[in-house]
Amino acid sequence: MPNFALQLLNLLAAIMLLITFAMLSQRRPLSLNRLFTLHGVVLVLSSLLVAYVTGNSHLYYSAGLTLAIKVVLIPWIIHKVIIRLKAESDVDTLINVPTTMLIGIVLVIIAFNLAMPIAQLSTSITSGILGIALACILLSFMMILIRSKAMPQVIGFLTMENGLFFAATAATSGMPMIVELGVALSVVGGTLILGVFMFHIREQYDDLDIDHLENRKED
Amino acid sequence: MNNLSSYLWQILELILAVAAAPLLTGWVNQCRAWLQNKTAPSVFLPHRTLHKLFHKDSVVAENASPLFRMEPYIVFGCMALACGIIPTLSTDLPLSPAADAIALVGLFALGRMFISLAAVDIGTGFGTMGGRREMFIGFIAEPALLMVLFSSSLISKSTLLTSIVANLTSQDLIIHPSMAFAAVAFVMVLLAENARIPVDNPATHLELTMIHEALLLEYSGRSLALMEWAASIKLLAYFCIGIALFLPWGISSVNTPFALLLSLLILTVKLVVVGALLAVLEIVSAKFRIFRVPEFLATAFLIAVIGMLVHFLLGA
Amino acid sequence: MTDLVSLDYILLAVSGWLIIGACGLFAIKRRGGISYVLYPTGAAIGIALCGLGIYSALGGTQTCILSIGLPDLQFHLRLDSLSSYFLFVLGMVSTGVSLYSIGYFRKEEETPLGLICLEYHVCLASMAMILISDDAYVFMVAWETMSLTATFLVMANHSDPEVRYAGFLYFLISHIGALALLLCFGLLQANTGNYTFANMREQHLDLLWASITFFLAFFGFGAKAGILPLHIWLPEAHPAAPSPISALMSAFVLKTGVYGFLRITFDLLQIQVWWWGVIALTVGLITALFGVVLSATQTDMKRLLAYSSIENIGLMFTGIGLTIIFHAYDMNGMAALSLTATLYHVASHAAFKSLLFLGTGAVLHATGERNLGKLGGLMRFMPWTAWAALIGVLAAAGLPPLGGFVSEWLLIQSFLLTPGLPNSVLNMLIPIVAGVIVLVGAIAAYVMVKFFGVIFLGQPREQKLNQAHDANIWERFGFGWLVAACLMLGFFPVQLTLVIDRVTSFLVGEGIGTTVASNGLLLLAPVASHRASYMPLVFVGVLLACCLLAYVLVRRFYHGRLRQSIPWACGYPFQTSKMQDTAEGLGQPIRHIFGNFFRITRELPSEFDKNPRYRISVEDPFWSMLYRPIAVITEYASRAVGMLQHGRISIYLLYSLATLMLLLLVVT
Amino acid sequence: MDSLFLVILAIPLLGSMLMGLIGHRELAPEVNTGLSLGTMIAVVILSMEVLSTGPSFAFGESFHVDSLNGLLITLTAFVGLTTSLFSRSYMRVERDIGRMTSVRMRIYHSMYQLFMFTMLLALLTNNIGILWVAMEIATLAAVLLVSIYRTAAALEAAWKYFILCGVGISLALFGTILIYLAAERQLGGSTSAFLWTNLNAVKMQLEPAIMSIAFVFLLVGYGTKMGLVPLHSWLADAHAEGPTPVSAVLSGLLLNVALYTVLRFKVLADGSMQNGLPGKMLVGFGLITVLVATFSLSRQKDVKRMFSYSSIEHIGLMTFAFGLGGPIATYAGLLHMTVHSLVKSAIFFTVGHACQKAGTQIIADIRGLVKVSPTVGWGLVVGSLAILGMPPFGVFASEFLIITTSMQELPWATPILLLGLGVAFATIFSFVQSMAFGETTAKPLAHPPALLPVFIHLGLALMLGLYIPPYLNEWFGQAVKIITG
Repeated sequence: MPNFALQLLNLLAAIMLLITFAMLSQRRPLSLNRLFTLHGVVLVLSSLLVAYVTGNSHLYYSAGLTLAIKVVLIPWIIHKVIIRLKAESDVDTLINVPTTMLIGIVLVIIAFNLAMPIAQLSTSITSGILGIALACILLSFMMILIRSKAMPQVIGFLTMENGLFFAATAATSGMPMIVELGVALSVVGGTLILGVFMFHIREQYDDLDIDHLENRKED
Repeated sequence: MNNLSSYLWQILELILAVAAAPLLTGWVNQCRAWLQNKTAPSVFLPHRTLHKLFHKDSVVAENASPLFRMEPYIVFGCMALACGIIPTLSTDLPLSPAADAIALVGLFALGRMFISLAAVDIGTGFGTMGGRREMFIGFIAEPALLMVLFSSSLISKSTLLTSIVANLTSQDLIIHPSMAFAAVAFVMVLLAENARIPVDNPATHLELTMIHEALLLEYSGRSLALMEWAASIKLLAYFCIGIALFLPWGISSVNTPFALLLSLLILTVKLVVVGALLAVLEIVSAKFRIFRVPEFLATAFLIAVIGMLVHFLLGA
Repeated sequence: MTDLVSLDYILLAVSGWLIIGACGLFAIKRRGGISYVLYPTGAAIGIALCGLGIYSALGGTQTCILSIGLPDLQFHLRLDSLSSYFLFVLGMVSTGVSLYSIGYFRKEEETPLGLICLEYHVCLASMAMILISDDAYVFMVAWETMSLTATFLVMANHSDPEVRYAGFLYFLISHIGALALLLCFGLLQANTGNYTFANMREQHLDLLWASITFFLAFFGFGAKAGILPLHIWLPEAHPAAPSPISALMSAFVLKTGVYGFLRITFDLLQIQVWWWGVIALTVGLITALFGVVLSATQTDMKRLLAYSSIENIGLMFTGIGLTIIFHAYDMNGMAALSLTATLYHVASHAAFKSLLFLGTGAVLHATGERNLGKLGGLMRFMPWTAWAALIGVLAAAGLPPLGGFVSEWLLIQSFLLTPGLPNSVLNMLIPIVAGVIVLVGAIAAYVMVKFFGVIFLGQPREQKLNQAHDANIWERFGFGWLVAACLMLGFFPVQLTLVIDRVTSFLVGEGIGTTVASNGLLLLAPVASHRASYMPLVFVGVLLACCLLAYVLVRRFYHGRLRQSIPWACGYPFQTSKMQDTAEGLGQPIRHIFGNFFRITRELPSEFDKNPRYRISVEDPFWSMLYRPIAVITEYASRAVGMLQHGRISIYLLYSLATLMLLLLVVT
Repeated sequence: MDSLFLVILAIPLLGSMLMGLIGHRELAPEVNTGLSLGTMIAVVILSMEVLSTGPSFAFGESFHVDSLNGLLITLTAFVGLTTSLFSRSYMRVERDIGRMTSVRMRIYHSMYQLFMFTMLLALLTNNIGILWVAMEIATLAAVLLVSIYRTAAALEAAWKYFILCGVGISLALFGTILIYLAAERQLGGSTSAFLWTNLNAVKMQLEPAIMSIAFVFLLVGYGTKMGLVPLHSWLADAHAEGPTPVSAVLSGLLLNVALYTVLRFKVLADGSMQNGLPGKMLVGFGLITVLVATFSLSRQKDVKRMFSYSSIEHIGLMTFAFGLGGPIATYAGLLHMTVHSLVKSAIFFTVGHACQKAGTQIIADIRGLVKVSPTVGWGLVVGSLAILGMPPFGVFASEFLIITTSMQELPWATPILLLGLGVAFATIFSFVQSMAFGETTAKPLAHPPALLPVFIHLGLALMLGLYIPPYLNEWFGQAVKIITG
């Protein structure tokens, strides 16, 4: 694999990580959604690049699929839902942003340390990519964890899926088509269901505040 | 040796003991009277009393159960049997293996149980109280008595009174310190079991303090007579147990008329002496409150235990 | 095999009981069928088992394997003298109880009669299975089935919360015991992975593990038998259950604990250590004393009997403890003697305690009262019950010439023999223990006077008692059988001793049978005829002779005139039935002496009281000492765990993240 | 062979579409039962063949059945069938009391079939990627089923279920990717690197460093669906708020499937790591799970919630057993899996009827079941006793084996287990007793309760406790060989 392409891939990975951090700190749902779209775009680019480099034809399909779902469909749905539910207002995080950042950095370090041995052993093209993918996953995990509203949690969840996809394509130079299809399918299904859910939650308590969803507990 | 004659002698002894039992009571009362500077009644007063009672109508409470009616006979039977088991004159008794010392205690307990049940039966306040106290004293006295029997059976390796006696008489005179303790304990138990001062006053009818009298309260006529008789047999039985345990010398081991006559004399002497001693004991001591009695008997128990420990420590 | 050996017959009996139970379930509402067909059949099986037990106890050991159970651990069954003896006792008790049940289970209990019939017979069958089981699995299965059915029987009248509570308590404690037993078996097989008893007999555990096993067994079986401080369920469960059930439980369910303890201590464990015996003896003794003292203070007739069962179980464990001590110093002759005493007591207690419980059942049906304070004078209205109860009472009081006395006598004899022990401290202490045993026996007599006197004698304390009706004919049959058992046990000790001889020689290697037999069939001389002897028949004969003689003579002397009148009572007028001594009153001396055995709460009326009431309640101290703290601790733990379930989804996610990180840390 | 697989998977899949259309009709429940019956028959035929001819593949190598998943598909199809029987009367009552609209009936029936489909797919597929997809879809279906009442509680439960299991399952996907990474070298970067059979063949060469990390991700991921403590937080809510048939299948089947998945990966991880670490992890999880679950029991007020905690406890026991490894423990684990599914679903059946009678799920308000309807009451009592490990039911057999084995393998763990069992016993029995006995105010139902399933299940459990038929024993034995390798 040409050195240049590798650097390009690393660059994309870095951008991805950056976007994830941005999402971690982003308060406004709509812009969060835009960032998510951007995230998707980077994902598409990276898989195109890998496809081009490895000449692995089905990765083109998977890139197209990702474009369709993660860049067009899902952001659109989310946008609609946000507008419909008037959930544009700021979402305050449970932990303040600087702390979040610090924890995020810690997570990144952990991720890299975890990925290092694997990457060395792996035959495939990448070294740091896997680490970044894992970092994205952990960061979005974190994002779900610290948001107090339903919508950002969903977005965080989807970002996690992105991270996984990135790991799948970039790190392993593409999983078999059937699997990716299944994964994509389930992601769409999930998003749809979540969309429906939002409305139900909204019906129950007229906002999307997660605090309402904390009544089932051992008292 | 279980030939016919021994059976005959057995029966003879039994009858003799039963018949002579009231004499002992009479004797003790006589001594008491003397010691109290009263004019003493005759020794035969108890016999006369029995005779008189037997000739009276007996009045039975209308709500008395059959148990109440049967009870005097049962108690009398128990005490008589006891006399048959205890070696009074000779140790060659065909009846003695029927029950050893422990069974003897059981026998007395049987009698006590029936007495108390009968007392409870009529359902008057005093009767139930008496029954309660009787059982209550009984269950503290029994362990003490058993401890006494233990320490003597430890020496002679047997719980059969006859073989204890045989054992003690056969060997030449050894002082068993443990027996001293046992003797003291036994006397205390004897006082309690036979309703003597300081535990109970056979002469009083002050309702709240009486035990033995409260049990007989509802009996009259022949039943009362039987009960009183049984009581004096019991006293005799206890004396004989004591004698058998602590001064067995003179109890013959064979059933020849001469030997028996001799031992009868010796026994009489012993009884006279012991009876007098009992009287003295009763005179010098005052009656306890009912709840001092447990302490009294507990002391007896402990003394017996100490006796046994002494037996072990001195390595007999 | 072509000809049936007795083990097969016993399996037949077991399956017979199971079938009867099933029929009961199908005929669930047909009272007549259940009463007049099923229970009598069950009783017949009981009689058969009784005979079989004796027969096979004298016969040899038999084993067989049923091809059911776990694939690598099928049902192993074994019939040896120990199990045969207990089978005999089971047969004896169950016959009486079944006969009685024919008459007892007439009016609809809250549980349908058919269901009770099912549970009752399955309980019997499972107990028989316990006795013949020869591997851990079938033992546990039978064991738990017994607890299960017993629990449901206890809860037969479940609308009363106290009854439900009692059932729960019983089930819980016996299940905890069962868990201990599971551990115990796990240790016994010593990592061979083979759970047959045969294999366990092969294993030789070292002292530490043997001791742990022993104490696990002590705990587990003690929980079933009602050893302190695990007795707590017993005084709750017995009053709650219908009387035949209380009878069965007290008479045999408790005994299964004794059986299991004997089985493990002397059969499966290859070593005995003297201090095990000391501990068993001490605990047993405390149990006995505690039980009898508390029973003396009870005011509920069935609670009173329940505590007295605790006392008797205590005596049995004392005997076992002594046996262990003797066996550990391989003085097997004496071990045999004390073991004989214990086993004899198993039988006699089974007989008289079931008799007494059945008696309370009749009283309960006649009056609907369990509270001694509301009974009295029933001997006039229900003579059959009263006389039967009288026999039971005499036996329970340990008085000659009945069964209870023989066992106590043997026990005391074995204590008298301790001076032979090589351990001087024990030599000095154990005779004192004998003293305590006599004390227990004497207090038991006191308790029995209280029981019989307050229920059957005196004047009725309530108006309604005058309508009390006596036990019906079938119930009388039940009484009759058990009365006969009590008398037999009292009159023919030698014969039963000869049976027990096989058991002891199987367990401790020696028996007193030869010595006993050498003195003829009338004289019971456990050691030697010159050391101690007891001839019940002669005893009774002479006693009766004396009584009759006295009777006849008095009548000859004297015209049989007799006057009826109101009680004299020292001439005090207006003595009502309320002035009789109450149950509390009869408990008073005991409370006075053993005050620190229990928690007493008094309610003394103040002098300005309009209607003054004096109330005193005696509580089992172990509640506050042991059980409440445990409950509190568990409660605390569960609250702490509850904190985990916080409701916040972020917290939950944090859990997963933390877990993930932790595990990653572990693997790298 | 292919056709058989096709039938097994097609019936529920098409069934769910069909039900989506007609699920609200009067006869829909019967159709639902019919579909499950069809699946059942096909599955039985398949597993018979497996028993006779041994493991086999279909559609190339993408589907694979051996005695392990043969056992589980049979169990799944069977419990699915009985549950559909139960839900006939249950759901009718629900509709009568207006908790189910016709739309919801359609969703319910369709999702029920879809749920069955995903589980069968997850069990039958040989491709760990597809396995993941199946689990994901199962989650989605379950979410819809749990949230079907649309109450606040139901929504919350479903939401938590979705988020927690979604996150979990994503972690599992990462684990799957890692395994793919590890397998690439031996099997080349194609579908073949995803096939469990191939992976199993080369498990010795798989890179331990990667496999260990992968196994952690998979364990945490699928462990969330198993309800291992501390990943269990969703489980009680989901069981309590959904319709009872759903609780039954969640407890009885989904947990098994998740456990099965973990087992498959444990086989691989054991093969490559060779240090028994996976087993240790499972043991640890098992112990913690048992303890926490049992101690949580006593604070429950909702009966379904309580029994879901008991499910957690039993999953913990199974995990512990499989963690111990070794033929006996594994055998016990499988046996426990089977018996627990049977008994627990039976319990949920009775609980469902009980709650409908009493009109509440609050334990304190349910009283005297044996009086108002003896069969339901005694069914509940007997079922709970069975689940508490009372002989002679099968649960006791498996627990006996587990405990006795652990006494040899890990003596220190045994008292902990027993403590847990004791506490569970005390709590559950006291609750059940208070529900079954005593006075009552409950009223009889419009539709007769479906108690046939209950007694079939309990009967089977009873049989397994007293007598395990040889062929079944043989079957278990083969499955054990697969797991222990």
